[in-house]
Amino acid sequence: MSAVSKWEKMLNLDRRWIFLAIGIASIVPFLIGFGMPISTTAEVESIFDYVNGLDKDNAIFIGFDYAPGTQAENTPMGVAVLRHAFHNNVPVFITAYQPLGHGMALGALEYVTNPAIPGFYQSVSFEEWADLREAGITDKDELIASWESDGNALPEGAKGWVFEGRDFAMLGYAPVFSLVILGMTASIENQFPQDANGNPLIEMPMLREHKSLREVDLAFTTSGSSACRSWIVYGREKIGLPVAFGVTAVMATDYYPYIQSGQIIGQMGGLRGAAEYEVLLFENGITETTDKAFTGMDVQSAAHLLIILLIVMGNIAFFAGGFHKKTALKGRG
Amino acid sequence: MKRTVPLMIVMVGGILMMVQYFIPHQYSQAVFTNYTQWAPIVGAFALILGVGSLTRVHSHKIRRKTKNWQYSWAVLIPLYGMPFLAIIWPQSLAGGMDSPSIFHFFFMHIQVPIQSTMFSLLAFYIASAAFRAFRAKSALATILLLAAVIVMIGQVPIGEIFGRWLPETGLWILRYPNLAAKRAIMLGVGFGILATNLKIIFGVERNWLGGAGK
Amino acid sequence: MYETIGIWVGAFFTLAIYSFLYKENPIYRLAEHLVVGISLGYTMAITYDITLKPRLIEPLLSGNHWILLVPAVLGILYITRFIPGIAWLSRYPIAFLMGTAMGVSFPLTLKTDVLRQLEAAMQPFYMSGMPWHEIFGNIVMIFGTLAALIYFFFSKPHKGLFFGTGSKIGIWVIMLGFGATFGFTVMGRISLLIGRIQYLLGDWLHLIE
Amino acid sequence: MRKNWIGIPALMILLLLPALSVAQGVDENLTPVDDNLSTVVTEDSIAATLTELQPVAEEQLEEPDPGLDVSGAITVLDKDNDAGDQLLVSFELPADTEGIYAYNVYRRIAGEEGEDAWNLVEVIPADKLPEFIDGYDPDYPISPGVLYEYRIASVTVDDEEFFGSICKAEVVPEGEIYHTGKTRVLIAGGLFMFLIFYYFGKAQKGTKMYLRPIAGIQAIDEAIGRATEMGKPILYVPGLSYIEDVATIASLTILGRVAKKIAQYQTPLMVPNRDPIVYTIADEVVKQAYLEAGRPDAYDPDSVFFLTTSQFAFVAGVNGLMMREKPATNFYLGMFWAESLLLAETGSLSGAIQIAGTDAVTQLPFFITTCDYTLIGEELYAASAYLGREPKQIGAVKGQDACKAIIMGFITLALALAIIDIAAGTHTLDWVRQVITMPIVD
Repeated sequence: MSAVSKWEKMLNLDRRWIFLAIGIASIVPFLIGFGMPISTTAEVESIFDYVNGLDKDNAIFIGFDYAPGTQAENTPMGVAVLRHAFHNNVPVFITAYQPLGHGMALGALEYVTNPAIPGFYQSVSFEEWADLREAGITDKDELIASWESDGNALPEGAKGWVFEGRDFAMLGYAPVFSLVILGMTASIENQFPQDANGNPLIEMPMLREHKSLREVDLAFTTSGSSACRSWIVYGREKIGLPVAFGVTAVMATDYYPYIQSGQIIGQMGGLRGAAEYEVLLFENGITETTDKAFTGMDVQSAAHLLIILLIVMGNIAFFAGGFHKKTALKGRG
Repeated sequence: MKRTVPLMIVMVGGILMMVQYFIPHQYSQAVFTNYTQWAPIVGAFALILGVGSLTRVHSHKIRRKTKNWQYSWAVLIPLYGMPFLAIIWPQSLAGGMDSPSIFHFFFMHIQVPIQSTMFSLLAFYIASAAFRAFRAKSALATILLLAAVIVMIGQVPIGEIFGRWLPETGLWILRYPNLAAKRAIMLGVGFGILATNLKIIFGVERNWLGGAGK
Repeated sequence: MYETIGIWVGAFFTLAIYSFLYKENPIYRLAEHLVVGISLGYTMAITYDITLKPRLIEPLLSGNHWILLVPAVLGILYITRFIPGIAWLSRYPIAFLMGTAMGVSFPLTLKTDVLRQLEAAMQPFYMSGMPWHEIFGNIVMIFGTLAALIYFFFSKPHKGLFFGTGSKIGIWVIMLGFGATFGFTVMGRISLLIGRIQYLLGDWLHLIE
Repeated sequence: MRKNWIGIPALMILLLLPALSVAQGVDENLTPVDDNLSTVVTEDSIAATLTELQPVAEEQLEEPDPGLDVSGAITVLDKDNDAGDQLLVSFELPADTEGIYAYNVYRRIAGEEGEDAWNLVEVIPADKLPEFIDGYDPDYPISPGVLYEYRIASVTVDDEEFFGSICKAEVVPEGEIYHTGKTRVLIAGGLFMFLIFYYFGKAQKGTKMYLRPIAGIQAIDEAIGRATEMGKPILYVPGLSYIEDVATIASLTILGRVAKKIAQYQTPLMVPNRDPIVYTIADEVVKQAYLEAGRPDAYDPDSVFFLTTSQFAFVAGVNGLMMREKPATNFYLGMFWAESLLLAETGSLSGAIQIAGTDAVTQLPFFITTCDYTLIGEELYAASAYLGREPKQIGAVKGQDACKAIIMGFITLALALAIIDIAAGTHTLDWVRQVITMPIVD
């Protein structure tokens, strides 16, 4: 009897001790920083290779289709692809499936163009380069040359210029977004007459060159819900728009059928997927360092080990204590 | 009027859009284009339901002074304050570094931290459940836990220390057996959704009518 | 300055939520209520700015899109939900959106989730040059899909070679799939915690990069 | 339930469409994959409806510079399966392509005059095929029934244009009334509708249909018995979702059955609710069950109660209940989110027998590892159909089963063909796959 009570005591341990343990396990690796290497998988490499094959004549969509709750997983994915596109001068249309995603998209764009963060891109707002645009200079290389000859110098540490309306357009949120995707297969401008900053899309060089989703080469959706499916159902199945997923780990396993059937090019699953993309960016010289997702993977290792340990210990206590006999049901399969 | 008309609207709308899919003709496309313009407008008004019921619940609490009624102000004030801020300061909606605003501040520095932290609480709960509840009580639960452990170690860098076979096995589980299970579920769920669609369109399933009086 | 205050406020609310792990308390409750109000308030403002203004109000004011009054009136009917006696009128916009959405999604769901999946399930399991683990994987995939479908088949008892063995293999495959989901869910939850710790230790305290 | 007949006209409308398309003279059934996206116009289709265009001599604009040759005849075809807003345009390459960087394709409405009427609708690089689909550009749409004229300019690297002759299209764009690329979806959709409504009708007529017993149901009965023996209450959580959710509806059906059994044994029951509407319905269900069991006197009005709408507060409330009342059996049936973990953890600590059931795939693993029995996904619906014997539910389960059987048949067929192909070196599977593969069309 006393043996049982010992196990029982162990199982009834105040859970705040476990909370403390997981707290410690997720802080300490940050302070030490192992930086363990990460190998990349085919699912992520295929997205990377695809984006890497694009240049200034192509265009992509990045959908920030998540709410703040899952930003830790989704934002690094969006940021990584955004940086990749900026590096290759691929114009990016930024959208959001839900209202709160609008704010997340703004946040990600701000992160990539914030001079305080290393490896940023200096953004030039739509009004600032209005003169050059009206003079018909829209090719990226010519644009940079003219812009710099006007006396603008690239700030120290910046990776390059990005021009609003040429390199990115913040379209943002629109309700019943699945229908918006459908509408954009005919015309992007009809669905978004203005961008989130009130600039008319019609004047944007990137829209002049890519008027509908037919002229867009990829839709990358980063999402924490089934919102990402809309891009397949309404974009891919209608006009063959190539789609790639960046989904939270919770959703990731559900979408493997889409990879095998070729409905999506590839998928980043959770923080690990984002870390892989960061590694690919780093290895290919597109960024100078890896970012938050990669640093997080050390903690992920420690926390996983702790949780596995807890499962094993819990099961030992459970079976050694004989608790399994108490609740056994005959009807159980 | 109360039940028949909505049921008719559902049926006519549903059949129309279904048939429309198969007709590329310009008249059919015109119907569809109109619909894509109308639906977001109608859909935008659906917010009224959420705002209305939230207002009702919390003003009720404040009036009745039920337990913890003071907190209801913490719901109602930002609920109406946010749109008000947006109206008096419209350009602030775009947010960004260039135009810091109270509106943007509330979202980025209150909403985002709270919501992401609430979700991260689950990390703690999962750890506690790992110790106290996840049991290999049956053969099936044992397979599940084993697969979970392999995938968990395989997905993190430390897994490579045990050798390449571990992450590879994890990926193999993901790519084949997992895919098979998820495809079967996807097909089953797909049929379920389709059957529900049909039932609603043809008025067999009417639960959605509930909650607005007979 | 703006950023600094923002990060301090954010850190305060982050800790407020974590205080719940120790014990429920008034600051947690305040944060919990605030988030409900702010998210809906934000949604209202964004919806007005991005949908109603450019798609309804501006075209109406420009004077030649009177037809848009139809969806507007339909939308406004939602308000009747809160007026006893005519609450049933709010069923009209719901019926419009639901009926049409289901009509639109029916053929598309059929195509994406059923026919395309069938197509992909019918791929040959062997092609010359495939490594053995891929061939084995493909065979597992085909039999696994079949078996899992048998498990969810309710018109026949799970007895005999086909249905009995099939459903047993099916549930094993399903369990492997759930194991993967389990592992990934744990990973996802930890990732969210990592995000917050990066915020607290990095953005706020500058202890890490 | 007179609504049943409504399916028939709808089905007829859908089935009429292919007939119409046949009347249109389109052979759609086994056409090889026609991908509308590809801008490749096959030689055959051009030959079929070739419209040689006569150069309009008097409108010859300028003599081409001898340095750059211009393209020859332009061919314009109406595109199939469109809304009359697309044309297939192709042209003959110049004999001498020396120095040509690209071709600018201009279009105007026939009969319009002046240079302003011309719109540049496409630029084709010299190394691409000289054909494209006109009408995708939202700025220069094509209207059905309008006659257009085209002309093509050869362009040098320096953007100098050398115009060819103007050609008038002989076809006008027209919309079609049936999309031939969607026949497979139509057949599948029609078949699905037929099966669902067929089993629906059958169930409604009262035909007895077999549903296999589900192991979970036995576990439910046993768990109720266990609670009775111990003299402890039973906790039943009907999910955290709303009444629209199929899982909630299924859960309420099972609740009726559980409550009936409980009424016979006179075991205390607790049903906490998160949604007010679900609460009212759950209350009615339990009351009705006690009445049917002949024990209306034993019904306790406080057994079904509304807790709170906030997700985590609801969990805290239920967990408190579990620790105080120590129920012998916990049922979690319906729709759950992240709270599944918290509920089941507390329940397992309190030593209760736990039976769960949900269609939320991401929560199922947690239920399976923490509960004694779990109804997985569709098993929940099937269990409710089995217990409720409601024609609506049984018909749906049977109809979906029939569809699954078809899917299984196809997969088995593919497997068999794959084996035959390996053994005999044939390509039968490829052929079958080509028949079922749907093109991407809009």
